[in-house]
Formats: sequence, C-alpha cells, structure tokens
Amino acid sequence: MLMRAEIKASIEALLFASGERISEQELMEILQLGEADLKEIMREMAVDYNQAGRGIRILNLDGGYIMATKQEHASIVSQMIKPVSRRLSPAALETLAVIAYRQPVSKTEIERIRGVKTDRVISGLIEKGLIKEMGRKPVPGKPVLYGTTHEFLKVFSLSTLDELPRLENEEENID
Amino acid sequence: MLMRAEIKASIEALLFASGERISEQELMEILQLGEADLKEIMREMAVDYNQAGRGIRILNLDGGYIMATKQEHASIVSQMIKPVSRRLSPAALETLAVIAYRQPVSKTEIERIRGVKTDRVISGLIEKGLIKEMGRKPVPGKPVLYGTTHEFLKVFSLSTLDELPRLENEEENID
Amino acid sequence: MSYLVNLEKFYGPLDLLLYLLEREEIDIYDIPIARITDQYIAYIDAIGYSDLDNIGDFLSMASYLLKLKSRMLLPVYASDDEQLEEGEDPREELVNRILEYKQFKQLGEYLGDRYEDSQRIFFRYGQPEAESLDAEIASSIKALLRAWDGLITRNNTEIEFELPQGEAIAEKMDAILSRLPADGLPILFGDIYGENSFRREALIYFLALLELIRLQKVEALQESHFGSIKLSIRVAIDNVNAG
Repeated sequence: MLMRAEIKASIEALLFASGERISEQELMEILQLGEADLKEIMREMAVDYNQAGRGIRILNLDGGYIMATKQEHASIVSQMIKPVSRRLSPAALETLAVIAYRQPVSKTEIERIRGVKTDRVISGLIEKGLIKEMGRKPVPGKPVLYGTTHEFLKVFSLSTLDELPRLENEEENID
Repeated sequence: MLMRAEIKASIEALLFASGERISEQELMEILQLGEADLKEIMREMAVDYNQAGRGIRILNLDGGYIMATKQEHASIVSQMIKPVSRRLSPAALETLAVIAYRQPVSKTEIERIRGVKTDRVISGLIEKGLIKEMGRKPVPGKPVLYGTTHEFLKVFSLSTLDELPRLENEEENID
Repeated sequence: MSYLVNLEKFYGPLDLLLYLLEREEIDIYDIPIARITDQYIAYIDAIGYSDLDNIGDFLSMASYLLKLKSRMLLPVYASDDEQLEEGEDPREELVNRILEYKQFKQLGEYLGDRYEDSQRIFFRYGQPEAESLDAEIASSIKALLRAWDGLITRNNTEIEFELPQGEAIAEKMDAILSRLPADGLPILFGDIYGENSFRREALIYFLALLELIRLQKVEALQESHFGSIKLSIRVAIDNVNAG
C-alpha cells in the first residue's frame, strides 16, 4: 500500500503520461485501491489543482479521469499551440456529427461508428461546451450518454436541432 | 503583466498542453517576461514540483523546458504505458557518441574513427530523430555534416550537451 | 590459445584489436605488432569471413597491420612514400586510432547506461491538446455534413448495399413517364429526381430510367461524360406498342 502523497503523485504521473482518459477501474487496479478511497483521493486532488499556481486539472469523464488545462489559460495556450486555430479538427467534427444525429448516444456507440478511440475528442468537445452529458443509459455498466448543447446550435447557426439537414443515408448506412 | 501565481499556472498549462519542449524564448514572448524573471520562476516551480504529492516535474532541455514524469513513478506508469522501447545497438550508441562530441561531423570522419562503414547506422539515427543534417562541409564533394537533435538530449535525459562527460584527452584528438 | 571460444561480435576491426590488446594485457604504447597481427588474422580466419559484417573493413585493417609488421622488421628501409622522421614510431598512428576509438566505445557504453536510466522518465503520450483550446469556434453545417459523409464512406466499405427492388422502381418509372412532355421534347433527368433528393432515391430513379430505356419507352441522351442526361419520351413507338 502506497502513502497518500505517493498515490497522488502516481495518479498525476499516470494521467500526464497517458494524455488520455484512464478509467476508474484501471486506476484502482494499478494503485490497488478501493473505489471509495480512489474517489476520496480524487476529490482531494481536485482541491489541490484548484490552487492559483496550477494550470492543469483533472476532469471526470465517463467513469474515468483525464488531465486537461484549466480554461482560464486557454487563450495563452492557444497563442502557442495554434495561433489562429479556431477550427474543429476532422475528428472533432466527425464525432460531433455522430452525436448531433444520434443523441443521446454513448461513447461506446460513437466509437463503434467511428471505429476509433474517442476519449480525448469527447473531452475536448465537452470543454468547448459543444456537447454535454445527458444522463445514463439504463443498461449494464450505465454508460454516460452525450448530446449537443445550446452552444452547439450557436456555433452552427441553428435555432433548433430540427434545422439540421436530413441525412440521405440515415437508415441503411450506419447500423 | 500577470501575477506570479498566474504565470506559474500558465507555464504549467503550456508545458502540459504542448507535451513537447518549449524554448525559453517562446515562453518569454508569450508570458512577456524577461530572461532573469523566467529563470527565477522556473527555479521556484522546480521546488514546487519537488513536493511529495507531485508526480510530474519540469526538465531543462537545451535552452527550453519539457514536462515529464518523475523517475520514482516509473514502475507504476510503465504498468499502463509501455515505453516506446527503441533499442539502440552498440554500433548506434558508438556512432551517436562520435557525432555528439565531434559535431558537426561528416560520415567519412565518423567511419575513420569507428573503422567501419556507417551508412545504415546513420540513416537509422536520422529516422529516429536523434541526429540531423547540419549543412555541408565546404570542401570538395561537399559532404553532409551531422549533429545531434533536441530529441537526442531528451532521450538521454541531458539538459545540454555540456552535461556529457568531458573527454580526457580532447586536445590531441581534435584535428 | 584458442580463438574459437570467442564468437562474440565485434563492431569493427578497431573493436577486435582493442579486444586482443586487452585480452593479452598489452601496453598500448608498446604493441608487439607481429604478435597482434598474427592473432588478428588468426581470429578472422577462425571465425570465417562470412560471419563478420563489414569484412572489407576487417581485411583492410589486416593489410595495414601486415604492412606495419614488415616495417617494424626493417626499420631502416622505410619506403619513400611514407618517410619516417628520425625516431618516429611507425605504430603511433595505430595507437592514436585505437585510443580514439576506445574513448568513443566507452562513451557509447555511457550513453547506453543513460538510455536505460532515461527509460524511467515518461513524456506526454499522444497528440497535443490544441483542439480543445479554442475560445471561439467557427464551423459550419457544411463541414459537419462533410465529416458525416466521410464517416459514411469509410463505413460503407464494409456494408453491403441493398439494391432497391421492384415496387419502388415501378413507382419511379411511372413518375418519370408522367413528367415527360407528351410531344417528345427533352427534359433533364436531374430535374425529375430533384437536386435535393437523397442518394438512395436518386439511385432508384436511375434504375427506373434504365428499365424504361430497356423497354424503349424513353430515349436518353448524354452529350458528355458526367454531363446531364436529357430524356424524351419515345412517342411513336410507345403509341404503337400500347395500341
């Protein structure tokens, strides 16, 4: 059993190095922690990251955790990473399209349609405020369901979702 | 001018978001800081990261900075992320040593020192991003000159080339 | 003394020489050239040329050693092209090369150790976070639909397309005929199914058109590849056949 500070440091190292979402399950296994302990530690860490000197934080994502920059540093970070980039990446657009037309939809379903892992894209879209969690699917595992937000409508100049163009190939091509 | 805590948070956000080395120059520009101020802040941050609860830290890399996990968490992190183990053969390491100490250096010179053909090794090192072409020697035939990259320093955990051990008999060997 | 026991790979002639010097505990500043040359050549013979990489490099060192050996035996008659200064040791060049090589071999080993150590440090894996940083996002429905289309095209490679069957086609055949002017004036096929129609719908129209052409009820004219298709009703024949 590791010391509490060591556990926190390990979690920070893991989330940083992976750069992706890590599920609670994985963290519990690697750190040999119970669920309650892990949740408590994550709450404590959230407080730690909340300090003024910190530029990163840990987001809850679909029963797991992912490291991200704090929103208040977005403008400074975007200066460096991509000065003019106000565009959505192809991966983001694709994911957004799936969510827009299939909402409420689970991550598993999105990944089945796209055929690739979509954790980081989803957390990016949540951070941008384009999608949000919309409850959980009443099936084993209770996966989180995602849907689009008001912000999504705003960005795409739609007043309601009904204004989305009909899909020609809706029925036969997806499932 | 940002508050000190804000600057630190911004640096953390920047280094996390990029995941790559950021030069001092870039940081100074983005944060509108002088060199002395930046260096002082980086020293303070090193102390912050040194705390037991932290799993990451900022490494000095060739006049810039890069975020990395602390060594002591290697066993836990490697449970989840397999290090991209690029094996370096003794021949590759030997060639790297020659290039690191003699750069910019031509293939002919490397082969003279090693006593063997080195084409394959050199192209392998270029592919791995550990060495790069650094112009051509102003002699007949204009041979390509090679030198080490940032990636070389990163892979061998060196802040600068000066951290390599001094050669005992440097003088008599330089031509 | 057996040379066969050592089958480890040497990375070059200098590596082999260094090994021989160390094994024989020879003072590098006073190399018994004749002895070392014999051992070097014996080693290459024993291993067999085919087992050595860079055999050319090993052989050129062998010939260099042989030359050196003969020069050591006849110090007085140094050849003209390689005149030796008074008191100069013909072995000096070899010694310097071996020393220089030895140093870099050791540095290579040092780098190897550092490399092992640095495997314990992890950097951030995966792509930078750039895409989640934008304050304001500009995009369009067009871009969204393009993304969707790309997805569909990608997925379609695995999905078997089900061809529309009889009834649907018969319905479109009627639709096409009813739109064609009875006087035989041509009309654009595109105008019939409409530009905003769905892809599947267009396909059914197209199948219906093919059927009508086969039945010689309709004449289709396409003036260029990918150009628009002009349709006209085949009045006379139609009348005759219908009669």
